[in-house]
Amino acid sequence: MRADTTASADDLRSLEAGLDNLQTTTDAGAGRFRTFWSSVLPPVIFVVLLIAAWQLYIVIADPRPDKAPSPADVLGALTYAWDTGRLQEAVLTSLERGILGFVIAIIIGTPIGLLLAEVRPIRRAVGPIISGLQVLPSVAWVPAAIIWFGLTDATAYFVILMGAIPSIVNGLISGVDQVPPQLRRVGTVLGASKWQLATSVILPAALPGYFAGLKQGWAFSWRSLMAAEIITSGGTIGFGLGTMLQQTRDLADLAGVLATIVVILGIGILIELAFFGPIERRMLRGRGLLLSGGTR
Amino acid sequence: MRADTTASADDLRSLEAGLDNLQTTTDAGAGRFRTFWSSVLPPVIFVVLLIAAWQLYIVIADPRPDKAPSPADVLGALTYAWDTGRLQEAVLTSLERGILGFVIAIIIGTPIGLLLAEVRPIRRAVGPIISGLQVLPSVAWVPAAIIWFGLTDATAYFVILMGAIPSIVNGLISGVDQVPPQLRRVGTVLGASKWQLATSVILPAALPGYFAGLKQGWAFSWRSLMAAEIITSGGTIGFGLGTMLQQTRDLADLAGVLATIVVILGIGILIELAFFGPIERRMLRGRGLLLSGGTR
Amino acid sequence: ASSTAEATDQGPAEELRLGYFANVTHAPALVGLQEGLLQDALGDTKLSTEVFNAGPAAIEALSAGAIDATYIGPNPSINTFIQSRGESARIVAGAATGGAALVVRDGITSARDLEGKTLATPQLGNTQDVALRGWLKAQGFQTDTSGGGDVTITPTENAQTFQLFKDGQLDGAWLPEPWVSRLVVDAGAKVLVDEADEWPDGEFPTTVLLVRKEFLDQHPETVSKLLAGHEASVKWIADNAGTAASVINAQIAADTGKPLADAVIARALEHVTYSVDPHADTFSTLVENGVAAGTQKEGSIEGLFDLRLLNAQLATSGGTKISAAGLGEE
Amino acid sequence: MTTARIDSPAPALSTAPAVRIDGVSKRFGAGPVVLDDISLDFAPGEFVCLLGASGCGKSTLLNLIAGLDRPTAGRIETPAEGSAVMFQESALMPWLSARKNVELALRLRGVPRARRRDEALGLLDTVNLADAADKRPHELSGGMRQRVALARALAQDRPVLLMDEPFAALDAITRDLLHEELERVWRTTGRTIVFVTHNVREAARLGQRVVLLGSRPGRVVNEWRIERTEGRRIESPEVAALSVEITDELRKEIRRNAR
Amino acid sequence: MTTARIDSPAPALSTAPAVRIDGVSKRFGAGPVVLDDISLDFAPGEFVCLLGASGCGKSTLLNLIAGLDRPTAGRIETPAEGSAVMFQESALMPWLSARKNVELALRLRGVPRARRRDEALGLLDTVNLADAADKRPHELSGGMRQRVALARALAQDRPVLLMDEPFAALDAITRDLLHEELERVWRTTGRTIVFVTHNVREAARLGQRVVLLGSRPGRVVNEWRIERTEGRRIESPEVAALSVEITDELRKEIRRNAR
Ligand SMILES: Nc1ncnc2c1ncn2[C@@H]1O[C@H](COP(=O)(O)OP(=O)(O)OP(=O)(O)O)[C@@H](O)[C@H]1O
Ligand SMILES: Nc1ncnc2c1ncn2[C@@H]1O[C@H](COP(=O)(O)OP(=O)(O)OP(=O)(O)O)[C@@H](O)[C@H]1O
Ligand SMILES: [Mg+2]
Ligand SMILES: [Mg+2]
Repeated sequence: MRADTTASADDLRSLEAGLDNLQTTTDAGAGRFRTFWSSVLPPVIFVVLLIAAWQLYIVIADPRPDKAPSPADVLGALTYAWDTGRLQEAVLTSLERGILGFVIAIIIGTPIGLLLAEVRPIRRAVGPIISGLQVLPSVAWVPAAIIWFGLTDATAYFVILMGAIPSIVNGLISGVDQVPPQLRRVGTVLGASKWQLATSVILPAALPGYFAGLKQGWAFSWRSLMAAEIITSGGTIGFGLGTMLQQTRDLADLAGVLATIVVILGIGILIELAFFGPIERRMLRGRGLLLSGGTR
Repeated sequence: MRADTTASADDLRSLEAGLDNLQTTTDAGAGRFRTFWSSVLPPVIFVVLLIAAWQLYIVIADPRPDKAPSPADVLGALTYAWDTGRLQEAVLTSLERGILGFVIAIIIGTPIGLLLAEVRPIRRAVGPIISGLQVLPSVAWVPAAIIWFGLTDATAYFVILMGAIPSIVNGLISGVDQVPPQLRRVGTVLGASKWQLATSVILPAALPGYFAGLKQGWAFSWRSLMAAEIITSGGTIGFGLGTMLQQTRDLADLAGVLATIVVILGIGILIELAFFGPIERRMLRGRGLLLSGGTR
Repeated sequence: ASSTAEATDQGPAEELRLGYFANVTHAPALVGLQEGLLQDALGDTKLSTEVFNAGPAAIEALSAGAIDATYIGPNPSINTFIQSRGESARIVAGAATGGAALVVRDGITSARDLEGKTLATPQLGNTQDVALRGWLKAQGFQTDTSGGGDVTITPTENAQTFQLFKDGQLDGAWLPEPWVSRLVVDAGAKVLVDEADEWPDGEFPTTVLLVRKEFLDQHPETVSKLLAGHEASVKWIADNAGTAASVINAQIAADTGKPLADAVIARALEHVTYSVDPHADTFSTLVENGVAAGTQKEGSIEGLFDLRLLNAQLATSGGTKISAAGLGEE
Repeated sequence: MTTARIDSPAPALSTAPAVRIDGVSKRFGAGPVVLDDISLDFAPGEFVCLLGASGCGKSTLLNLIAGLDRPTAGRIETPAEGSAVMFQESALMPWLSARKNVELALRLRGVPRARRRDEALGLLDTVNLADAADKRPHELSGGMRQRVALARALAQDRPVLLMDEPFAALDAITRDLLHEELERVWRTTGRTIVFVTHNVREAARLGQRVVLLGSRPGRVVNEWRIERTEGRRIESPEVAALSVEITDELRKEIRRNAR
Repeated sequence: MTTARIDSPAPALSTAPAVRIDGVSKRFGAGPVVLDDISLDFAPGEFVCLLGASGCGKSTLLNLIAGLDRPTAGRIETPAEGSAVMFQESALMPWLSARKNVELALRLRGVPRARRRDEALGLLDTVNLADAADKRPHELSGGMRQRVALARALAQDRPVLLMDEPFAALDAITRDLLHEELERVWRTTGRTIVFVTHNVREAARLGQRVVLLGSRPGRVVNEWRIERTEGRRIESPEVAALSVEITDELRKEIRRNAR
């Protein structure tokens, strides 16, 4: 009974190896391809069915085409806009504005967020105002911006900034807040200086929250931009998707309106899927925050 | 040594009572009043300072009043709008529309959300579409809605619904998803029928997520409404805050524009603070999900 | 297209909802309201009105069934007719001709000077927008609807155009009255092209009276009465040249809260002619111009006019029959 | 005491077993076999501890007995009334007070409304929690929460109580107390208890019978029966002796998985 | 073995203590007194277990020694190099692999870049984790994570190692193994270890000296010294005997708080 009481080092090693093997399961991410299909196919089928139902309605009820265009009309409007080059120009203009505005918002929002997250008194005073600004529909800034900047691109950028900056700031703040206090303490115990603590511990730990803020900031940028473009069409403001939407409305061209909505939706989904999605998934997976599988 | 090996029932009772006392600390929520002041005072001071700086700028730089009105001008515009009754009318109209639209969105969104949360195949097919719709700026619906419904209240309601319903649906879905599987299993083990499981376990457990969805849905309602009102001013559409904003802009009355923005911001903060805030805090506190204290 | 079966005559309507702009080119509506001529003609049918700022909004209201008839420019009328394949509305009369011009800032004296400049129009695809695009094309300039080309065309709301022109951000605009006069009188603009010079006889439609097709089918009697009131208004303006300006201005002030300056309205009225003739013969040209400008889908406007009621009206009042130029019923 | 203890080393074959597991195997989808041909009989009133390393399939087996999942092969016979289950996390409804949590179980059992309150308070008193009846789960310590969960399981009034590492997340002091509490409850109610753990001493302290499961696939490796179960404490020398024996066997099993 | 063990019951007064706690009291703000006039000396190379019920102030005392907080009264003397700390949660940086986590400690200690990698791998090998060096924390089991945390604490190369319930969240099998691992590390490195726990048996199994703290306010209630520390296992009879003794004292303390 006493014989193996003191496990030799080797003994311990083999025991630990056995336990480690039992406690870690390496489930291979097999079936990725299948997951892709099983997550992409159903919505595609649903959309196809939806379009079929729509077409059926058009054929059976034969409604006025200016009130209910057929899918083919919408497709026609889309190809027409493409052929005239208007579509490309609108997408490029809007994307350029949206991305540039978003980048400016990041450049402005990040230091503000850091300042607010780390300096208590400033945060107490300014934090609620920033949260309040998030409640304000950024479209409300459009009329003021028009008066200040006229019908120019500056108006669009101003509205984007007012929409995106509060999100980015709040994202960074909540990211820093969610850093487990344990990690800060470990950093301190390991002998990190204030600067090392910030760069080696707090910032990387706050990344998921910050990124969520960026994602939301982008959504707000895009929303605000569309609103601004719709409202401020005219003047020297460039031709974006919102302008196109407004113009197709002016021409009572519902097929064109729906085509533009489809493009706006498509771009939103594309940026989410092709840009933010992979980065976020990689970051979360690297931290084990992403449940494997799942519908989202 | 063997004497107390078998602890008598009484013995156990006193031991457990001692341990329970040691492990539960009843920290009284004292200093609530103090927390209130320390959280309300700093932002108020900050805002007052901001206004003072603004006034100082006006006095020193003396800019064109149509480009930079003084705080007093804005206050004047506010009282003028109040005295003429336009302010009250606009606030009431917008609030009525916002709240009614929001309620309709809840009524439509909740069953859809439940359906999607509980029926896998439907969710697979429809879920991504709903998430996609959340990416689409609801302002993009305004032109289509105007063509369908003209410049009537129906347009405003349609845009509100398109903005709010996806949020509410997604909130409910994520609320149901976040129900710990353990709770479902406990429900099953306790012998709950399918209906009892839904009403006694899943729905109450999903409440926080659902409520978060409602809150976001309201924010979207309000945003969409403002956008719709600004764009669709004219026609038989009632006189709301967005219309007021558009009208003050048409009159190049920047003081009026800023006054309206202040009102929109104020209403947003008020509803958040006076309606959603307390309900959410009560719900979260009842479940121990709210850290006592904290800045938010 | 045939599913909406010919609706039958349901007698006079209880209410007629009429749309118009608070604009000098819509003077028959303004006068008709101010002097009560429209309500007098409609008799028991209640008249309610709605003021619009721009054509699309009026068309949308008409399409959504929120109004039954509206004073509006010819191009939006063409637009809705083509988009709906003839199911939305009919032009039952003309209202105004003339009264549109290209005004520019000092220093621009010929078409050549416009290269690289920025010009405004009230709305993409509206009557003046199409006119400007057509005219620029005739001058050899390239334009497109997304703001590119040799001359930038930026559809901008009229009030905004006035402001931007004063601020020096626009070099000119093709506008209807009274905005031409406002820019000339209040902002120092010069008329470069009067649209009247571009049309044979100098006659081109600026405003017509458009009626929802369903309403026309169901209540021809009411439309008839409306036409009577309309004709009376047009006649009233011709007969009261001295007081017309102040009556029109009174209605504008009632609708927008601000009257026009006397000089502006006086100048504006000089350039607009009011007539019940919609000049149907010019519409084919309008469509061609629209298609060429890229603001108009190709389509047939055959059937756009329904002048039977107007001609019946004219027959009793001794006027001459007006032609639909083969584009509809006479 | 109205206990139904079985002190004989072999279960009394005269009485029908409370739970009969007969050649049960389980695999999830196309994964490896988790449980392989397990046969076990639990006598009525028996306190059985299922012991094994992480991932050996203890929870899977318990879920099969509870009827939360179905075996791939083999049969499981349980009392018609079903069994009560307790999990590692108390899994109390966070929006209900301790009393309401117990009342929920009573309601789902079909106890009429009028009697629920008193019965719930009585059950909470058995676990010495009458004072905390109106507290919400988050106001209770981990040990108190598990006691509420125990009261809730008792409220189901089933002959079999299945427990899946109910005390694993508790601190040692609380755990020792709850061992005594659970033993008391077992002796007074005479339930059949199946208790899953990977704590050898806990198994040796609580069980009348300890079943050791091997890993990959889960198989019954060995079994121990304890004759004198009264008056045990976790420091008792007989518990220590049994622990050493079981530990050695368990470590052999673990080492088998070293590569 | 290059251990610096002290087998005499009283610490050798000839050597200066590694940690000296002198009349230390602590209260947070206006709250009640958490620690009340605590005086303790820990000799170099000593393995001390601090034992006490929940909330008695064990973590508070450890934080004071670690310099993460300051006492309200009294003085604490620690080695100039400071001390390494290990917490209940491993608190590894989730975005860094096991090796990088250890390298972070080396970097913050000032080890030049070139040597970090090898040193980190060496340290991971001491805790038998060389194979898992490139895994991220979430790919490791709880026990493996705590071993990485131990390697990281060793990387700091401080004479004193403070441990706040490092094994409380682990399952029993893993915990037993880590006891052996920790004892091995202690014997080979000769660190002074202060180990906080509320597991009486763990304290009796690991410590050369067990200090029992009372609750509300935290005071030293009693102290035990173990003379023969080699060859102990948690089932050893001497550990059991000591456990019974300490448990009785601890329960007395707990009962004192019954009302
Ligand atoms: N629903 C499931 N789908 C697929 N595999 C599963 C499922 N549930 C459990 N497994 C696998 O079955 C094996 C046994 O799991 P189980 O939870 O029964 O182990 P356990 O003995 O309870 O472990 P622990 O002590 O960690 O609780 C594990 O390898 C696990 O990965
Ligand atoms: N930062 C703090 N502010 C106020 N009170 C605190 C703080 N930290 C600890 N306390 C209080 O001090 C007492 C001791 O806490 P401590 O965490 O040291 O106990 P512990 O012995 O480590 O308990 P456990 O075994 O549960 O970890 C508790 O009553 C706790 O509420
Ligand atoms: Mg398990
Ligand atoms: Mg502690």
